[in-house]
Amino acid sequence: MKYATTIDGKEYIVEIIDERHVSVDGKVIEVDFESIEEQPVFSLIVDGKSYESYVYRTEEDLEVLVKGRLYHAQVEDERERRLRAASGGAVAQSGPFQLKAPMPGLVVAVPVSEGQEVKEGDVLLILESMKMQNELKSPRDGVVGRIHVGAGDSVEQRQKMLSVE
Amino acid sequence: MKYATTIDGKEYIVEIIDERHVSVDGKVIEVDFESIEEQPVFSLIVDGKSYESYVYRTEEDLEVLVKGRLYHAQVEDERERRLRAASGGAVAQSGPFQLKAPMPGLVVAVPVSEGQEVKEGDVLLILESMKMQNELKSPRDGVVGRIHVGAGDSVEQRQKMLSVE
Amino acid sequence: MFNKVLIANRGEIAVRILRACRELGLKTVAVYSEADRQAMHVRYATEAYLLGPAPSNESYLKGDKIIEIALQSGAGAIHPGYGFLAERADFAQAVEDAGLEFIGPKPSAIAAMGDKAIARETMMKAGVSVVPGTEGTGNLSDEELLKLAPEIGFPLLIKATAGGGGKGMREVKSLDEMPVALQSARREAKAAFGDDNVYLEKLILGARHIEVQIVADKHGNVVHLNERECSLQRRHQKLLEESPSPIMDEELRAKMGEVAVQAAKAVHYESAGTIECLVDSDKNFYFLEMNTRLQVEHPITELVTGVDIVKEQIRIARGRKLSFTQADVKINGAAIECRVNAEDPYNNFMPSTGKISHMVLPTGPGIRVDTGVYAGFEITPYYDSMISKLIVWGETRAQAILRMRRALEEYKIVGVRTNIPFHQAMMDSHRFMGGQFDTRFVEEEFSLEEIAEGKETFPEVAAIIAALVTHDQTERAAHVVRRGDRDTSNWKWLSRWERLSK
Amino acid sequence: MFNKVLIANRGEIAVRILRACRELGLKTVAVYSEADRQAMHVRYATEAYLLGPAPSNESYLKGDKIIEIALQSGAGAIHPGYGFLAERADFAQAVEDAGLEFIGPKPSAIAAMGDKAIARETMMKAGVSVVPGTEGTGNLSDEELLKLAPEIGFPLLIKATAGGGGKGMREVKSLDEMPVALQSARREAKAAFGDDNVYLEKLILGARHIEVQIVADKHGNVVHLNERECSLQRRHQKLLEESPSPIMDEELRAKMGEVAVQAAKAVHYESAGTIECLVDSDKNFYFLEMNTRLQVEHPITELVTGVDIVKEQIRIARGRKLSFTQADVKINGAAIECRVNAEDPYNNFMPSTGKISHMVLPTGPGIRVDTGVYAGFEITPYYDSMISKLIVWGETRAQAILRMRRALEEYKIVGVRTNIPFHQAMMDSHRFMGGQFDTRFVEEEFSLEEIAEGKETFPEVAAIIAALVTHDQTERAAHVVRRGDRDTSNWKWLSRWERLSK
Repeated sequence: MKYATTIDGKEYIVEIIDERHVSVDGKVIEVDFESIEEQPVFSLIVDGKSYESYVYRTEEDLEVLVKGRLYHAQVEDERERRLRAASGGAVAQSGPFQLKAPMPGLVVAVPVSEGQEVKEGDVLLILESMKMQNELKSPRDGVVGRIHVGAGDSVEQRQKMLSVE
Repeated sequence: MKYATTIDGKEYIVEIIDERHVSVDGKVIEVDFESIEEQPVFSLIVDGKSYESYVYRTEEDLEVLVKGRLYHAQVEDERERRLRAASGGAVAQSGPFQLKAPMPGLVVAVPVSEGQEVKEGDVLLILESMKMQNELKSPRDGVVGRIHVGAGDSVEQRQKMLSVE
Repeated sequence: MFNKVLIANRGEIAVRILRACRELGLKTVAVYSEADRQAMHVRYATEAYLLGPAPSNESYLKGDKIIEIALQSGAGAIHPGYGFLAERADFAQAVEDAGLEFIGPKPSAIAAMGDKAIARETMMKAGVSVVPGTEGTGNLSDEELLKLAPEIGFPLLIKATAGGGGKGMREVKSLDEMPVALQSARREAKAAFGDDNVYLEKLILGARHIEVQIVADKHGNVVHLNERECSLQRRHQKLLEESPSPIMDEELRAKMGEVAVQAAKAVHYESAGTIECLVDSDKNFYFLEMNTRLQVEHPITELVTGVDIVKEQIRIARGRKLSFTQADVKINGAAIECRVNAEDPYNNFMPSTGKISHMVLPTGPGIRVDTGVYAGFEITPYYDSMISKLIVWGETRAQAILRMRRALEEYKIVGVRTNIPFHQAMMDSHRFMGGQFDTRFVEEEFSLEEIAEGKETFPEVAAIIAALVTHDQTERAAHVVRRGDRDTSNWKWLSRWERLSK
Repeated sequence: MFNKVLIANRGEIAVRILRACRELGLKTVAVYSEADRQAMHVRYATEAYLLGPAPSNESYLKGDKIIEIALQSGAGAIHPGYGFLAERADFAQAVEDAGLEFIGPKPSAIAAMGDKAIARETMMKAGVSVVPGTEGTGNLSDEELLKLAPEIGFPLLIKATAGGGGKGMREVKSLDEMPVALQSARREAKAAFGDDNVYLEKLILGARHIEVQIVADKHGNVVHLNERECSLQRRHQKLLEESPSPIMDEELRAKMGEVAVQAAKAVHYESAGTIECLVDSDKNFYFLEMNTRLQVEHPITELVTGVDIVKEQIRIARGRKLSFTQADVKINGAAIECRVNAEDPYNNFMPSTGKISHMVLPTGPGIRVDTGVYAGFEITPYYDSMISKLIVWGETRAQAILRMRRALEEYKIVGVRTNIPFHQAMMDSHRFMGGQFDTRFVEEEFSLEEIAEGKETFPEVAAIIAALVTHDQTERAAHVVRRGDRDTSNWKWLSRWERLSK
């Protein structure tokens, strides 16, 4: 199976040949890969070098932590890739941005109002959690859509709070 | 539900009244009992006193470790108890004793032979494991039955090695 | 004399104090909120009593209930730890009135040092320099503060009168910014301390935050245990401390130590306390505040002096004289503490909650971990994000840094994000290694990305791992569908993975 | 000078050495058997290479292969740890011949001290007392030994010439017992060392086992780091060590230290080594053997002297002079080490194998854990049962004992049985607290049951827990049947429980 793996913008074609071999951009490499006890912790030995890695799955990508550095990885298998190519290449990147609560907490303030124009980096909402006030910012320019919460509201993790269109 | 719980020979009648109450020999006690994260580790708060306990299940009984001391517990519910009473009280305690390997290892020596009389405490077999030679002794007087292994054999955990009848 | 102690706190500091009590042969009483039934301090204490629901003001801040529990359980003393009720003179007074020993200073000392304005006045009277500001002028209105600000000069800081830990603090560069900053500082102060009074203080640029630890017994003996360097902060929260400070020399240490001892004597101080100062680039030092309690970062002092500060607090509370004099206090090697917070350093240090599914602690020579969490414990949003402290000792500062590097690499916490990568980058920072930093370094000059630049990277390794993980998951998922869910191990793996990946 | 080190070992000592290398900025090479792919030393090293199948003689004892890996990976030095190849002069020689540095003494010193008979002769020539026995008389037959036995007198010990760690050792009370004892000692010696030669030694009653740590550089400087008390043994395996020894006085310490330094000089010793002695009740001491390697119990010396023995070994191998003199060596407080073995103290210390499903390490002030295992790691029957070492430091011996008590109570290992309850009982033993014990104490006078007597028991609490656990399991099982296996958490709980309970 071949996987197109993009690490921080650069693409690598990784083919899984068998349990002990992969190829990266056509170069065959012997690998010794172990998952450590039901955890997202992996041990990889390549060419004698020992790497330990954590892998986190987020909504957008896989985050791979190796030797204290975090790599953002997108992995597509061949079939997904063909489908995407057939559909014209571009994945739908637009649509409204939904601001969800990254953790349970208390809404301290919503310094924007519905219909207001915002720029990337503008503070949309202040959420208090773990005794800290956290400023949640807009990831892009746009117009504030529906606001579902107000100052003083308690929110659950992942609860939709507002959108930017 | 009532349980007849025998701790190191002494019997306690423990009734589970509800989530927060039990009675021990008729005396009602408020309990706060928590299982710690899928582990056989339990936290019990009774009357403000905090007890942490490990519970191991062996073939014969439950072993309960509390404050550095191990208690051997047999627990029977009412139904089991009635059944046992109806069947005449005594559970079948006889039958041959099967010596099983307590861990994987190498049989170093079998200093007894089939048909030999042995006393409680006599060495039946020497098993090497973890770089140690472990003497496995007879738990009672009897006669050695079938011997399934010989010096030099590797054995798996729980493998039957010999019996005493 | 008491032989049972109630610990009015949670988390790592509750565990730290429980341990000290154990090692002195004292019985212990824990108190806990509904969110903390499975917490280490509850499991670990001789006795444990429920306070109430998770929010602090319904549990750990309920002083009356805590005193009641102490009395009912027969505890003779209460140790407040830090935070919560630790610096509340009224609580200390209530404890005393109930006939219990408060393991800390007298209420009068807490009160004198607790109001920042009064504290600064006290210090100035004792001949100690303070940072220019509106100290000693009482509770001023916004109008008054706006009038006084230009006299102090910009940049300046708005600080909460009742404050601590950076809460209710705002930095202001010009008069224009002041009205908005005053409003938000007051709001935060109100929320955090129930008191919205603020004062102004000149911001000293290039300053280091250095504090002196003191211990004082009930017999008038006061000894200082040298300094701690605490300049590495983010949003006025300390992240990493070390002792000794790399900028310290014997002369300055003696001078600051002497002032700290004077300050403690000025308020008839008892127990352990800390005098916080700013030191400018010319090594002038200014009093900031006195913390009338045990400090988060006390372990680094313990490692270099050999004094167990918590045990010393308990001994003092039991009426014992200090067992050492100033001449006995030496500095042996160097110690560093990294505060491990449940925060994502790759996402603006956003707090992270969830269950710790797996944890490997760094161990071996020269490592100390003070923690209140374990694998299986749930990090809730109700309390502070600090989940543990990693403290190392080395023969020299360089050895301590190298040891901290290996300890951070060993420390594995899965289930919540932590700021461990931040500390790793700090240990690789040339500015940190050279000891050249001030209180603004973390926020203004430090970047995880920059430190990573020029270091060897492993994008190919990351690509291989990402592909293998994806492949394995796909295969396992297919496998499960084919075989049904009889195949326990795979099923479990997948289910756990899915939970973790959410 | 080398900057990459191969560690020819596994388990906690491999991790210990890896850590020291890291902290000196050296790269590391791990080697491992098929059973150890997931071991900490493999995950932790810069590089890792497979040696072969699980049995030691197909993996960790393959000296040639290890040297080959060192050469191929560019490692400039090999650290052998303890056990395995650590005291094999031929291996040390082969390492040297390959142009690599052996982090340990010269082959000649290992050879001189490795054969117990030659070692005793060497020591007698240097004027050191040895225990009466058949030393220096070469390899004797059973017949010859039976003849010599009455001259030495009973009780006596049969010991393996090539031995160590109690293997091939037998105690004999009379001539009648000797033939059987000789046979089993030779069999065990053959199995353990490939050499069935044995010798006889008078058994000194009431003796303490006390050893002196020395370090020597390549420039003729030898310094001793005081003694360790190692009398608490079972089947001649040390279980618990402390430093300093409770019976030591300054005069005896100076005398034994001087002898240890002389012994090291007599064989031109380099690196770290240990002189083991018996001390009788009149404080006469007799040389037993020299261990020409790092010792399991080295950490207690590190905690009281501040010297990092492993780093010192590496520095010495790099040609550096000792950075301290005898006068610099002080004793600071007291340290105790408990060896944590996967053994069931309630079942005749039977080894226990299996997967560690859950682990909570003791942490906080004064605690050090040297370990090679983690939650999820499988304990196999192929190697030693020692899975970790718990080491504590205290201002005084009493403080260290109290601290060890709380550390043992905190240490949770689930999945395999451990001897932690044994150590807990030892910390409660009045004989131990009083420092009144000899090498036979554990086997002949100590009992878990006796220590427990008179202490508060909690049978009712145990009964409640046993009933609640049984009730929960029954309920959960019923629940699962009723609801089907959609209910993940209960299902998982049960499945895990069943696995653990097997």
